[in-house]
Amino acid sequence: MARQGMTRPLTWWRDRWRMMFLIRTAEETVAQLVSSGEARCPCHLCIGQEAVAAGVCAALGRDDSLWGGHRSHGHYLAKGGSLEALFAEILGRTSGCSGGRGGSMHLIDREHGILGAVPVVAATVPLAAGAALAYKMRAEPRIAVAFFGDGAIEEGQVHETMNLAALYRLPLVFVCENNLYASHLHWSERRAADNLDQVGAFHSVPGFRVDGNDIEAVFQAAEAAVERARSGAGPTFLECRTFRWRGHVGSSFDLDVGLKRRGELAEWLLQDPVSRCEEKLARMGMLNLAEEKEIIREAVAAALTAARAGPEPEEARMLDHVWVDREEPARCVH
Amino acid sequence: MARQGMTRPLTWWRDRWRMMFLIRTAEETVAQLVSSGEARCPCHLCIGQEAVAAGVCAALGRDDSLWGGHRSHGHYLAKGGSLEALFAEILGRTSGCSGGRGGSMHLIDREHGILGAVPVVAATVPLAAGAALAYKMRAEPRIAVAFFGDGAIEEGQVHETMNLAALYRLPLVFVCENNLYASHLHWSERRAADNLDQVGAFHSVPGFRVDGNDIEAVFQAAEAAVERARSGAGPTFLECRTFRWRGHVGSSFDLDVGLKRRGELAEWLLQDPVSRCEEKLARMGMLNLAEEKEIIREAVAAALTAARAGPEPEEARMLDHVWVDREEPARCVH
Amino acid sequence: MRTLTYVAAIREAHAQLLERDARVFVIGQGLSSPWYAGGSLDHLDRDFGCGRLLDSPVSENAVTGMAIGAALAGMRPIVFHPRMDFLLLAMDPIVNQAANWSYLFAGGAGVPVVIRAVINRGGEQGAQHSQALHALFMHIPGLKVVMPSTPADAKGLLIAALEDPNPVLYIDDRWLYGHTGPVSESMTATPIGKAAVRRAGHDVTLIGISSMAAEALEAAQDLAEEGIDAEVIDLRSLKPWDRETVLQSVRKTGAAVIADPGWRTAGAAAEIAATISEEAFHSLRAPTVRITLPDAPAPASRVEERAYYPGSGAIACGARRAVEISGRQTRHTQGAQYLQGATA
Amino acid sequence: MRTLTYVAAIREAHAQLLERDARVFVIGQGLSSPWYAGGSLDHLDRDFGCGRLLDSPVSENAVTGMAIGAALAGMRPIVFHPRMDFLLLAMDPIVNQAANWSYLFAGGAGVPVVIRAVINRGGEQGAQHSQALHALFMHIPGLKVVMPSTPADAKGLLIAALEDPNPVLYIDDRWLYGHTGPVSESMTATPIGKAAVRRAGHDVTLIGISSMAAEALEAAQDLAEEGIDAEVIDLRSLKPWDRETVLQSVRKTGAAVIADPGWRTAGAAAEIAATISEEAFHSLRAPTVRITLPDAPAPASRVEERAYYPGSGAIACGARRAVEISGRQTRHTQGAQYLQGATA
Ligand SMILES: Cc1ncc(C[n+]2csc(CCOP(=O)(O)OP(=O)(O)O)c2C)c(N)n1
Ligand SMILES: Cc1ncc(C[n+]2csc(CCOP(=O)(O)OP(=O)(O)O)c2C)c(N)n1
Ligand SMILES: [Mg+2]
Ligand SMILES: [Mg+2]
Repeated sequence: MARQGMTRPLTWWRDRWRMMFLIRTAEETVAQLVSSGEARCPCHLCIGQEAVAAGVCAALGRDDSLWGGHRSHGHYLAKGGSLEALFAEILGRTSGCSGGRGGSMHLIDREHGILGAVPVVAATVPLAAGAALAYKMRAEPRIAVAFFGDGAIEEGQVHETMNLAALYRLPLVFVCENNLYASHLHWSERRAADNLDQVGAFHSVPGFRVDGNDIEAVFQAAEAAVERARSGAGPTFLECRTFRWRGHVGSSFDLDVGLKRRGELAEWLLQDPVSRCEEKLARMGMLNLAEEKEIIREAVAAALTAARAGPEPEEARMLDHVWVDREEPARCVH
Repeated sequence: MARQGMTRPLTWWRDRWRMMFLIRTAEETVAQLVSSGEARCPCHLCIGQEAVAAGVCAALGRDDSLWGGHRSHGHYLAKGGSLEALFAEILGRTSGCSGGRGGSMHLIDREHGILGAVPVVAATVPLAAGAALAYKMRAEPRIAVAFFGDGAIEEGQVHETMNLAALYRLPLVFVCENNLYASHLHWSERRAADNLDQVGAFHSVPGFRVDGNDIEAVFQAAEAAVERARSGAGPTFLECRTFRWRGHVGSSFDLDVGLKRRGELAEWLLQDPVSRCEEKLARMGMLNLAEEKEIIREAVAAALTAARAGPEPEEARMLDHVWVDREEPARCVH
Repeated sequence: MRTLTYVAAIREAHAQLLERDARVFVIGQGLSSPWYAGGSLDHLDRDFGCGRLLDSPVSENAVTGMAIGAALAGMRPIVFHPRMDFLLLAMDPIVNQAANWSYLFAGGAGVPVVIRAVINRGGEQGAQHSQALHALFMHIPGLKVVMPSTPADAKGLLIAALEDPNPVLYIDDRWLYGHTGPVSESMTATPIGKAAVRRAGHDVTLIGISSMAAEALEAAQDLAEEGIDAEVIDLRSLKPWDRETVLQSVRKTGAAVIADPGWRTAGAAAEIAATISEEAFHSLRAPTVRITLPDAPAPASRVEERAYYPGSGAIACGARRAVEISGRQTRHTQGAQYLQGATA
Repeated sequence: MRTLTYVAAIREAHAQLLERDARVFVIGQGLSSPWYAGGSLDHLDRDFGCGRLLDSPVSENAVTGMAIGAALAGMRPIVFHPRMDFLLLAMDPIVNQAANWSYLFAGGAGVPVVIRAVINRGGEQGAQHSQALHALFMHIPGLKVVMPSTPADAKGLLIAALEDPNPVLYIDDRWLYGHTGPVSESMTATPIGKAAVRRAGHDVTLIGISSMAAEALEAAQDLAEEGIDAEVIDLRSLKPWDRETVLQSVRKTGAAVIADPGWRTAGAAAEIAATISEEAFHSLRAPTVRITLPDAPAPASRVEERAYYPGSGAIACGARRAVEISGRQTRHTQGAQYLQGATA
């Protein structure tokens, strides 16, 4: 499905790099907040996996919807979510994207098509299919994307959803970030074979394996899958192989967790998606990113400052929103 | 996996035929009980599918365990369950195999390794895997067999179980009776492709498609799968293609239910597993089965008479057995 | 007003909702089958097309999750489960997702989904095909739960459920499908959270849930013949439930019988009884009586089934006990005293 | 007796059970991880091997089903869920299968499985990672449910759960892991279905479930200083629960406060309150007070978390209210009257 040989303009590479560097910088900032104890909610960082979020979301329109899981800071930012609202959410402020109700693991921004990320593994996969069904029923040109990890494949509902998505030819893209681990367990402790790209075959969902640290490869695969979905041809499954640099949760590196993580990490650090993109930019003539980096770092710092200024919830409002009281006025595209 | 060309003795064919004819006769009897209103519980008949139960169970030992679903009369009889206890159960007598507590959809006979059949679709598939795990842990040479329909494949837990079975190399055989329908829905209304034998591929569970109305083919495939399981090589999936002559539930033929059932049934009637076995017996010289048939019919009639004499439960004992009060003395092999 | 059966009222509500609002669709197992929906969806596929009646594979978890996702993307789905027992395979989407969604995101997104589940018991179907599990859902914040007992409410509560911006579990009971009653031809919602006083009375309050509301009404008739004047409340909504109507009645009568088609321990009746004893403590003249299923799975044999499901007789019995302990002067006791006086 | 933490007691129970009985094994998600089991299974994989500690894929439904199947085939499995929230993916095997199995087959086959689930809340984890869902399971016939609050019972109830021939849901709470107390070195089972009177008293009965039993004991100490003499009952088992011990106490004190770490509506406290009002009606001098979570999902922010989880203060408050209404002459009221008299 890859359209080899296509040359993309420098701006394309720069924009992708900017997003990856933004995610990286934001995540490093979250890591510090966790280490310092300022962030108290469980944070699952995607450092090392930025190309998947940035590459896939580059192939999406604003009206397309995104669904995520516990490790979704990158998805949220790449789809257009606000940096300040993310930090504020992590810090438990009402200015957070979920009003401080969710913390790191519950992200939403309906105006940017981020319909929800929640931490029950695989939970949003059927939800994404439902959104895709809605688009199809309304004959809208939108598609839905479900992001999930390799661990999610072990949940039966993912298989149920694949069958339904193929049966109804839903405009849906399954994006599996295979970082080889689910928490502390290496894939080989959870499955007999390393073949996640085959998961949809039985259900007639075509699957592709992609180097998840190669921003262009991810984008190409996503673009084709999005096109297929939008054209009415049905769902596609993408296995994006990658690795998380930090531990499963929090800011530690989990060097001694898992079968052979220490050695693997050393190898994967060499595959840094951000550096690879920087090398490409350098080859294309954009050698000095210092200024660009500074701008992004400042934006991140400013967002954090603003987030810190957000108010904490009032105890007295703790029981608000158990139910939606009325239909909210349509305040967003969804 | 088939060992073609092997000639089996006449007695082998006769024994298989006897079992199939017994199941057929028992099921026709149940159909009458349903039509007359004497049987009140929902009965799902396996007429037309007898070769799957008879063929698979011929490859099992008494110590191997069998797990079933809503359509399990045939599995129960083929594994050695008592005819009288089956009828008594269907008629709601305490002499039934489940003490009259379950009716047609809940069958058990632990002494013959029938560890349970219950009607929640796919529910016993993980249970069978658990039994297989027990055998493996105890290093016993037993295996477990899970019988289920094509509809069960749509339940996520079946996929979860396949992964677990392969990962732990369980002594387990998955037997899917693909009768092309789940209730009123043809497979094409539920899946994008007719490829159930592929369901295990992703999970490293080898799968085979078998003519489920060919008793020898079923047996051969089952024998190989059982051998594989018993040898410690892990689970196998068998898709046995067949067709139910009667409707989904009860004694009707459901001729107008489903996409194209009427025409399909006409074709499948020509593939009657019992007749095909009779033809084989005839070719081998056993031309007259009238006496054999009479013996079986009489056994069935006698069992029904005995079952009818069984007592109905006493109202006063309705609350017995909500819990098992104490460890039952080990009264069976399991 | 014209009369309809309960099942026809459900079907009509579906048809009118599908007709009125293009965002409405139905998805679930058995929609087009001759058995599963018991006539409640007959020919809707013919009338509205398979594109709006998706008779799905047997995948309760994902199908329910899809309905939730579609709701979040602007549709108004009704997801159908032909037996309540099968909801146990869809607890994550219902409880972890739909119920939490509004709260989790501080009201940023409601889930306007109707989850329809049928209590489909009796007929020797046994423990896995008979359950009335409403109490599990009554416990969950963020859900609404309705259980109509009359044809009018079968229609009115489905309309209300669909119009509600929250996830609503709509539970109907096959045993009620043949009941008849007046049903408005127009689309009138029965308000969620409002009980109905089906009969006014002074001596004891009978609070019925779903089919047990109908049984309670029957019991009240029998009791009336004995001179006991029972007030009958059909709860209709289980979450939120109408505390005011119940408490007002019990404060008047001083005694309550709760009739619930579910199990006893930690069931719906327990909540109502606990609330009565908290909020009407000083009015209560007798212990509240719970008429429920015993704490046992459903048996299959007809003999055991008969003993298992309580009806109007058990409710009347409970009411007599409550009235007697409450020491209330009913026409019944007054009559007895009069007779005593006469023979003294 | 030596002192252990709650978490060490759980670990020791596992180790001794694995040691004693070759049929015992543990399966579930996170067994060997540094996070999921919070130290309660540390190094058991090293000591007993991966063959008896199966750290499984994320497949709650099938893994729980496998444990049930293994139990039916003669093993004594403990299936581990690091958060109770994830049980919602395993409701079919637990409720439809394990709970019904004995009844369905008229006692022909019990399911000796222990389902261990952890209440793992707080820490800004939010609604899907904080739930205490014990009430759902208390409603289900055929299950047993235990919730230890002390290190001794954490060990004793795990042993009892494993020895029981029925499916037992064992629920521990991460907030208790650091609590210390005496724990027998031998394998002494805490009987299932027996509550423990942790403190004798005359003025009011405090009934605590799980962590709330510890809070109730604290509340009783505060109340004692005010002259209110509370009896504290640690329920320990939720199904079956010890009606006798609770009723006997309430008949004596005339007032009850139930402290439950779950939601209010149709929760465990509702059952206990309903039963008290049925069975101790004439002894009850004040409405029973339920101290529970509000009917809302768990919030994430620490501010809201603080408000969300009630503790000993709320229990003491409820007890004061109950005592006051009950009009009981406590040392507290006697003292007040004395002072009144003195100043009159
Ligand atoms: C249903 C459910 N079971 C278990 C967990 C605990 N859990 C949290 S993250 C995780 C691992 C997920 O692995 P993967 O899907 O590969 O995502 P990754 O963390 O690698 O990004 C698990 C098991 C959960 N959140 N939900
Ligand atoms: C979890 C669950 N969902 C739905 C049903 C209703 N149901 C009973 S049988 C059946 C169809 C099963 O089809 P299949 O597995 O192909 O078996 P067959 O009836 O063809 O033998 C369904 C959907 C059920 N029993 N359990
Ligand atoms: Mg992973
Ligand atoms: Mg079938």
